[in-house]
Amino acid sequence: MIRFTPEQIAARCAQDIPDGAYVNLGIGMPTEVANHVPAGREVIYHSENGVLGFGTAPEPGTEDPDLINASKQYITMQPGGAFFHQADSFGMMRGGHIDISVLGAFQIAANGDLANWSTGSEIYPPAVGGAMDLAVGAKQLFVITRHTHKDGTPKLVERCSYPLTGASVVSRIYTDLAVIDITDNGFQVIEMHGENSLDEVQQLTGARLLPPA
Amino acid sequence: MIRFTPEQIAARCAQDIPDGAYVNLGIGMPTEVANHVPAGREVIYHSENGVLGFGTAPEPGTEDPDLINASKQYITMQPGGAFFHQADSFGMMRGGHIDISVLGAFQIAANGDLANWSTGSEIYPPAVGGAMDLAVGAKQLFVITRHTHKDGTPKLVERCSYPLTGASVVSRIYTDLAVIDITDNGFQVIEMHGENSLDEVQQLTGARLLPPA
Amino acid sequence: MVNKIVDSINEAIGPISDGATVMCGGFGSSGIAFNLLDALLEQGARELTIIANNAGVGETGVAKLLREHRVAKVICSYPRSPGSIWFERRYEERAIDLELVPQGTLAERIRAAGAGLGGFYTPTGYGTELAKGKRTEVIDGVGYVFERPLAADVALLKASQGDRWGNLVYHTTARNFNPIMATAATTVIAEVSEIVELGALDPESVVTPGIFLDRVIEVDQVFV
Amino acid sequence: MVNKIVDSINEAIGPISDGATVMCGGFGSSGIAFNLLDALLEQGARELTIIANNAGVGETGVAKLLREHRVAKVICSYPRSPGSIWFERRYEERAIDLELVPQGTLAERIRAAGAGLGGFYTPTGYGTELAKGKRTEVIDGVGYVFERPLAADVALLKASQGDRWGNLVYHTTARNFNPIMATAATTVIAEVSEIVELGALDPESVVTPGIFLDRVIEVDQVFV
Repeated sequence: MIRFTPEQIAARCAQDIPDGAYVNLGIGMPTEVANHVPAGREVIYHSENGVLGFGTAPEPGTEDPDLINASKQYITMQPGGAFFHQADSFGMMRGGHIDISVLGAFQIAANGDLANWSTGSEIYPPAVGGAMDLAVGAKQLFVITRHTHKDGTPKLVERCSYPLTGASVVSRIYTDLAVIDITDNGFQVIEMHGENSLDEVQQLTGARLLPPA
Repeated sequence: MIRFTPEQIAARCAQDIPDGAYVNLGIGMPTEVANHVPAGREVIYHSENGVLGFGTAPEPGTEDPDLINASKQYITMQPGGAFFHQADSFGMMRGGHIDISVLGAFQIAANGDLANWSTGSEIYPPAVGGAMDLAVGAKQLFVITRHTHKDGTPKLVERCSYPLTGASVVSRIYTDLAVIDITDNGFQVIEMHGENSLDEVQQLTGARLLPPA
Repeated sequence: MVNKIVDSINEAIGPISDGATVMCGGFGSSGIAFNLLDALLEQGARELTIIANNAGVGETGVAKLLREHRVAKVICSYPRSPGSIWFERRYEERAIDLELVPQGTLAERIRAAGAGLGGFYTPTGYGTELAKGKRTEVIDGVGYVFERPLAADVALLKASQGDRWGNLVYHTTARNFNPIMATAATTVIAEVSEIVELGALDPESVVTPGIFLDRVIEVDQVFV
Repeated sequence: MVNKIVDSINEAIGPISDGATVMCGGFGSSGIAFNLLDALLEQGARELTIIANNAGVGETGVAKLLREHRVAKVICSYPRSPGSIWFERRYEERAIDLELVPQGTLAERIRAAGAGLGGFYTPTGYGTELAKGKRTEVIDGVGYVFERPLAADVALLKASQGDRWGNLVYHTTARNFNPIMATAATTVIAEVSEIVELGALDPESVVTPGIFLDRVIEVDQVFV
């Protein structure tokens, strides 16, 4: 089977970020999406800690120690950027002003439920951060993830067993095997990478896949 | 009887504005209070339309047409002032950050109820503006008013007959006849102007006055 | 490329349907987008619901819309001002509906719509006529009124400077309702006295980030 | 004369009681008042409730308070970070209570306290574990969780510049929770890297008006 690398998944997702979009990229693999947006598109990035219009990582030695993104990485500003406080920042999310939020996932259910903040562990202290606000607020929520857990169990499932981040929130899923939309009828395959067949992908999926049109 | 002029009422009220107070002065007679605050006290004025730390009226010809107070009069800024939007401005009020609000009144009840926004007229369109927010939010609400309506009927009453601005909100009343606190026991006279007697003032008052201590 | 700057006032006002809800920035005569309001009059939409602090004075802005029978309803805190003759006339004629909202509640309802909240409890107006028919609740001994978010189809803003991303700064108390209305309408249009290059506005001082804006137009400011 | 500037860090932190609730500005390592947190440690108050986005990393700030057994409860959105060893240890020991709040809800609850609201409905967390035991309501087809305001006894802020009235500006993303916490505590204390003359800050650009501040102190900024 064709399995996209994380970079390839991010690059595929980046194709769907249109010119002029306001985009929030979650911690981890989603951050990689910014490196693959096609040339000529002007995308304005939002980070939950109160910034719009940030740019690439600073040259080593030029970091502003106060200026970071949600992943606590140093960033730079683009001309046209703006700072604001945390209540205004989350108002932007919840108020539907962010066009696209890209998040990772533990599980995605066929009805668009997302689980990505807690494995339900009793030992490990929980942390939610902005995940639930991001899940609920953006006009479109893209998930980028490997199709299965490391042990091969499906991440795309009929119903999430992990605690939910948000109910019926996901729009589209980019995995290492396929691009899949959430529809009223469940998981709708949009495209499969390389020569992957529906049967192959279906076997690694915990709920029914509708074939591409 | 000794009857204070509006200017004298405002001057008496101004004595009780302490150094360093954050003060919102309502439209009309309350605005006059600023002209009588004793020298040496630094008072920071708030106006509902999004400004703290404004100063006196501008010299004619130097007006900034955008820079006005709640009464729509041109103002100037003091060093240290700040602008903010209407939601933040009313957050300051409701959140209890304004030390003193000074308002006019149609009626004040012995339990601190205030009526100052509507006479209940069916003909005249109503307008409330910031009156209800000012009534509810400031740490102390001072009312400055003539003791009676022009026809001699009391403004200080057992229960307001006009529509309320706020329930149990008034702290102290400055009238042309006396200074009166709202207490758990009702109207408590703090001082009477000149040689006014309790009996004389009581006759012009619609609820029982407790004598000064 | 993101470019929210438009060249003509008619392009700025764009299509506005009959029956639309329109937020108008301003307090007194400060911070009102008079050019956009004139363009709205010319554009011709009728049966408008106007959300604003005041309801227009003289023959300007919202007063002109009222005079020309374009307004079905006004949602505001202080419609009656010296010179609000067209509001008063249409009100007396019962030609318009009025929803009177305490000013802080008006501001907070607009902010709530922009921030995606479902409603909030405010102490303002509790125990008064303006709370009649509304859900109330006593929480920890304080009485509150439940208020719902207030959104609009269009917001007409006045700012001092703007750039092609739609970032805005305001001048003194002309800020007033403009930044919160910027967050609460489907289409947000600002008239500015100056368009500046992207990057000319200090990111620390931008009051309205461009994310909220749809169109920006440079105009000669009008003061009345 | 209004003068909120104090000269010593001990005077700045002032008296803080055992059992006090303390808001700490910051996100990640940006915008944290490390000097004030050190002073709080030295001051000695115990059984503190800490309200912050994170729960400290390494041996700095809130982590030090946790290490020295000064903290009874943490209210935050993201306590677990690389290096949050003292939080994790105290959590595993069940020596502290944790109230986990989605970050936007945390911010909004703080703002609601500062703005005098009795609570609000947010869509965030609806249908999740973090809404368990909370009042929920479906309004116009959207599910919301009812959230209450969150206030504190003390707020410890970091800003870049301040004046004697307590006006503050921040530097880049060090702004984060600081301006909203400024509105929501009984006593509000800011460390700044520079005290400036009254009037030096542009009134258009002041982020936290001095009305919210009690004490301001100039410090050497600490970055970790």
